[in-house]
Amino acid sequence: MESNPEDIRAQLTAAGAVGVLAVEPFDGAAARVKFAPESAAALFQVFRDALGFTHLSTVGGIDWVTRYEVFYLLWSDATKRYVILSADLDAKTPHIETASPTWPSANWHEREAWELVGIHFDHHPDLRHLLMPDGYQFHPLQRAFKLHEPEELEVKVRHV
Amino acid sequence: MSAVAPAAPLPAAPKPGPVVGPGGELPVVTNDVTFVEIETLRSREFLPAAKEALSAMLKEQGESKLIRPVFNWAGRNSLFPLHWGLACCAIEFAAAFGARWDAERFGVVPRSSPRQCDLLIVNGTVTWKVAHKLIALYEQMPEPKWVIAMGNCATGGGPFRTAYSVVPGVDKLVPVDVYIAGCPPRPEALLDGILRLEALIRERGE
Amino acid sequence: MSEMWINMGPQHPMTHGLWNLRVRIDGEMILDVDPEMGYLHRGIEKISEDRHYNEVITLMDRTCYVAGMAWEHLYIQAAEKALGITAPERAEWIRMMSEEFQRLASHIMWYAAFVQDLGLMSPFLYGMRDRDLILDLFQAYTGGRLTYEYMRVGGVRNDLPEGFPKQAREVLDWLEPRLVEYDRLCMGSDIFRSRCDGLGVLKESDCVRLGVTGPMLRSAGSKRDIRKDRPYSRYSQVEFDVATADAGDVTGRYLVRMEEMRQSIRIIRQTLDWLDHHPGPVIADHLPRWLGAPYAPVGREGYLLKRNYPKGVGLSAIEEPHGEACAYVVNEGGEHPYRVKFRSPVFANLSACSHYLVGYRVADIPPIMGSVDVCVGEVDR
Amino acid sequence: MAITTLWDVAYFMATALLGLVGRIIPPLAAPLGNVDLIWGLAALVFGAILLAASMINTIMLIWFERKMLGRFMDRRGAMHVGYAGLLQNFADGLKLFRKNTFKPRDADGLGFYAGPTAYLVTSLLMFGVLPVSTGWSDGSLPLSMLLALVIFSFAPLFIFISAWSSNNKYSLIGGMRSAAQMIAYEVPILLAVVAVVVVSGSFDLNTIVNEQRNFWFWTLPLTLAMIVFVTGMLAEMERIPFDLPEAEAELVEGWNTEYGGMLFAYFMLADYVRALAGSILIVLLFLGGWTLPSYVPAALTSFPLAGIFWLMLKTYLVFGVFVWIRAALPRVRTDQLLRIGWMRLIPLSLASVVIAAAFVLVKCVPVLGCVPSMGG
Amino acid sequence: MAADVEQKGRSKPENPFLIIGKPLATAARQFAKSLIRPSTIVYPFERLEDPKFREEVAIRSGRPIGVGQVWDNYRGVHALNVNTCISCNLCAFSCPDLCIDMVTVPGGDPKHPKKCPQIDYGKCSYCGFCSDACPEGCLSMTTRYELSTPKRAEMVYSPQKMFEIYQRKLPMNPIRLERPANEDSILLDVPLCIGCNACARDCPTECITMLDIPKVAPKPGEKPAKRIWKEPVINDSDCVRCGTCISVCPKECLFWGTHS
Repeated sequence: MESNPEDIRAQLTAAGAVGVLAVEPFDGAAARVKFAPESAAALFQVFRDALGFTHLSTVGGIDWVTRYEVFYLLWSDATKRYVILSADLDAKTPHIETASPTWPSANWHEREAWELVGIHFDHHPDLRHLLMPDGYQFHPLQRAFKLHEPEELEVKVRHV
Repeated sequence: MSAVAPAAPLPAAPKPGPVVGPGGELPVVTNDVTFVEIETLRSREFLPAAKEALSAMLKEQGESKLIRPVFNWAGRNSLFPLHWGLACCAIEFAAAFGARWDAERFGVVPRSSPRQCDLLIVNGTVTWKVAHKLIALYEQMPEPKWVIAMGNCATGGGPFRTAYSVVPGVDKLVPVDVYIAGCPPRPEALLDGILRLEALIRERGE
Repeated sequence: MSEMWINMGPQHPMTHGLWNLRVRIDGEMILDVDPEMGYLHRGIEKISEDRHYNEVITLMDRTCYVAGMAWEHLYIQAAEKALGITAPERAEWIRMMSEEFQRLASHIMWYAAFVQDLGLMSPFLYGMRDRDLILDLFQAYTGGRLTYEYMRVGGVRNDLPEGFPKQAREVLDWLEPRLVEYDRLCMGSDIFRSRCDGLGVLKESDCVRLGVTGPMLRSAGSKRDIRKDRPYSRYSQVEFDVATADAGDVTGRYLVRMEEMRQSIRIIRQTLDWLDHHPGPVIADHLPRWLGAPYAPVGREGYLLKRNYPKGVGLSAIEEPHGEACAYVVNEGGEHPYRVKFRSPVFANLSACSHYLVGYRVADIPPIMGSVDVCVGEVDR
Repeated sequence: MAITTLWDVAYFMATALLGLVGRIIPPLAAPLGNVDLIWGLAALVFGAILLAASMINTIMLIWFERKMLGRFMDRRGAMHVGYAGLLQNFADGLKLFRKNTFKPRDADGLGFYAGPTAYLVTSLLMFGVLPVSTGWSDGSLPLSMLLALVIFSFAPLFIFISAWSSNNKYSLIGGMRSAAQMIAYEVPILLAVVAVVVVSGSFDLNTIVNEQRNFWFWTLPLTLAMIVFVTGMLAEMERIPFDLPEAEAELVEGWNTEYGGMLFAYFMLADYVRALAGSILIVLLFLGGWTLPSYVPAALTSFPLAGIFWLMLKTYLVFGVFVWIRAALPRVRTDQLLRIGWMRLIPLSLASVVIAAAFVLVKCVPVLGCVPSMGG
Repeated sequence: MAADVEQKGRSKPENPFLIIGKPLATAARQFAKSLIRPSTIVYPFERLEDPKFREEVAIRSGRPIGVGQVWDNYRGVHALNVNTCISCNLCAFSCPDLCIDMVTVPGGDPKHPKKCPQIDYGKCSYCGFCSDACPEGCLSMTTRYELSTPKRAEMVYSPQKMFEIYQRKLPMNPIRLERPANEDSILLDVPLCIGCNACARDCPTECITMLDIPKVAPKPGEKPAKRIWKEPVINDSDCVRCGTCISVCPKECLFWGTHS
């Protein structure tokens, strides 16, 4: 339960992880690990194999307007704690290596993050729409996408 | 227009004009009129014929003062709703068929096939993705048929009406006979709505 | 007969919600499955960004409509962490009791739907009947049957009404023999056993790999339960056992859920005892204005931004009736949360469905998917 | 002339009708007095009465099931349409009659319409064969039991035809399951019936019933056969736990998924006609039909319509057992169903034949003072 | 610690002849029980909100039917006492679904028309935030839930309609939220205030008074400030914290805070 970034940092160093930018304390998790998106694939392996975070809870994205953030929530059965991985992505073409070879459960989470936030996951096995219909062109969870009250709207049914 | 066409500047700005997915599942936006394209295999064939047959039958019945009330009585006392759960209201819909409220008392028995139903109870949020399926189901039901919009999402989108994916009211897609307010309505409120529909059928003499 | 694809959904008695399972079959054998989600995608995460912190609660009840209390609890914990607020002790215990009641109600709902899929009609009605009693209790202290809007940032809306513990104990006394009855109806008959044994098997290693949590994971032998492993609320102060099974099949999931119901009753009895002897406030003393309703609105939109309010990020995880649920709330100092992200357990459990469906028969789909306990509201959000 | 049988009623009505016509149009009086003509008209009247009676009985059976199932499920069932919901099923039927009947575009026209019609008609034929009381049907059919079983086994053919012609995948799977299931369960049913034939020595249902006056003795050698027969009948009627062809959870409504309106009403009606006929068959073969054991007071069997009363009472009790099973048991799977049919029921039915034969050989075990008169 | 349910649950049925006996016996027992009185509520004639009926049924059937003795908590249709409504807007502000419109009702003076909430039940999610926020207790939720109508427009309840419901004296939701002990107050950013009187004019409870403040002589070299030399003083005990003054303040000089 207690945040313990030193332990994570020590373990990462021992495992020879590259691309770790910062290990911050985080309430409710062992640490929040900031990493460079280029070294994602290798780091995922380190976290799963060396640190024992075998379970990927979720993948999410945040639109910070000037940049995107992608975060991964991991859980370790052995030490019973969470850790958050987080990477800042470029605002123009946000993309990062997929985590689904490491954690197969990332498949659907990444599909969701791609379709709602607009973060592209490279080498994803099946990156297609999950929640919205095929061909939907917007990414609703981006800040620029605003909701508004529906006005009177006429719907016509057209048979094809 | 709801959020299907946000005015927001986006990195990959969509071209104006119809937005059609491969399955034709997206609402098409042109000049504030939303088309829902549906691909119904059977409905197109039988629908005109069905309407014709029904009107002929009703006309015939209209001449007979004896038969028409009998059929009206039968029709309103044996409403088979479609066994279809959309969202939260579906749980209360199920509870209404549970032991405590037992909607079967009124002859209301859910059937799984739309062919055997008279009543479409829209019990939950209708999204644009499911809109054309809803219309197809409605069209697969034989005449005469009725629609109850159960709960606020079906009535007017409810708390989700501002969302980009939600149809703000199922009356945009199919004609609604009775609205039931509630979020979700109690099972009693659903029964009340069904009784209201029965009264309505008697009133209209359908 | 040659192979064919059939669509099970979005209107199909098996789905228990709004999704489509596309199945490729050869005769009665399943060769491939392709779930199609999103028919109930209501943009809850997006709408939350336009709402005050307390107003998000109304969405939480509707996210998972069979486990509203659990989702309220999940969100409230994350929001409290993000805002730096702590709830009083009594409120925490009431929350814990509510969550366990919700688990009980959700599992009974699961039982009712699951046995109905197997063709057993009467347990469905028994289940709905007994669940209504729990909903009555909810109604007695929250005012709602499914949508409670009970928890608030910094506590809960109101204290338990007078006479509530007595009624709650009456209901628990009524439910305990009912659970035995449920077991007699299902495990007592050989037909049920032959329908469920050895179906939909998912081994523990596969569960972990595929992100499957909750009763599905525990039925495969794992003991992971957030309530034990990472105790939140006051779960460290109550006694209960984690139910596990070995086979990881439909029967195992059935047994785990039935045992969890008994454990829930055990926890509720302990919380009721605690609540009897510890009166106190149920909501924090001083709450900031930007929470929104019901503590008055904040006035003009956006005016808070020019003042310095604390920022923060809140992460919470609970053991929802379906599995591990997480919430991630980003507070950027405005009156609305900047980003809300939820982890739905059924989302992950369903994403693995090709692993536990392929190779079985068409007739096995209802029991297997029934044992997953699909709640589409939280999958699509 | 004392009117004691249905034939008498029909003959009386035919005579009266023709007499009336003869009275109105005197020149026709002589040709209308022809006995053959009266008998022919009497046969028509007989059929009409039988049809009406069986239909009303079937609808009451549905009501009975709904109410009883309701009590099993701790609820009330239909209760607001008519007194205690007695008119509910009539309302359902009328409504379905009014509903628009249609054919899906890609369905096969002939099969789509002919399937349900033939299904209903063949099911109704059962009532022409089953005797309901002494003299209440033509007792001159020496092989009436075989005929009844033959008519009963027409059903899978028509179900499969209508399922195939609906052009729906669920219907097709349901139809195939139905065919497989019914064929699998024909065999144990026939073997169980062989046991009955061995004991009674006759294929005539009237004789079989009359043999059962020694009621208690009858049940002893045939207990096993009865269990097999009832299980097989459950499968033939497609009721839980063997209602796989209509398994709601996986195959929306099974083979009648595409049917609505009156054609769907045909299916529903035919299902319950078969349930009624099957229950009557069980009563006739194993439970004494319209007779009571010989040691009960004569007053119980001597009031008017006593035979039909006892028969229907027993029938509804047997059907009540089916409802009880439906309330308490889940559905089995196709392979399990076939395994039960081929690997459990057939050996059991063979055993029942052997047991029955052994009893016939031993022949003279007096039970409760009854001396069996076996061998016909 | 972990309760392995595998061993307990998976044992084979003891008697092979009774493989279907247990469920049949259970169903039969339920049948016998419900022959006397099934747990069904014959809805239009028996209602759960009737406590007498609840007791009677519970005693007859021997099981807790409708246990919620505090059934009045149910959040149904609103009742509005138009007479005590102070038009503070709090209900409309606190509505998460934006289904409350403030509409003019007769009875106010022409300068300050009286506005009362009008609720669209096609949007309302029955969360009760509005009645919790209502400072006067004039908007509360009743136990009435039957709201089916064939017309969508009939689902918009005007203040008059809700007043009719109020006059019917239906059971009201008895749990009232207590206002927190030390609430935030409305504070004034004095240098920004121009003394325009907007807050005092629009305050629904009239708890704001404009007090004269001594004129400050302009510093040498500066023009005299264009300022009406009054500033609002808020009576905290009368204030209902509706935030109207904050909304109308043209200079954004009022804000939430504590006096300390």
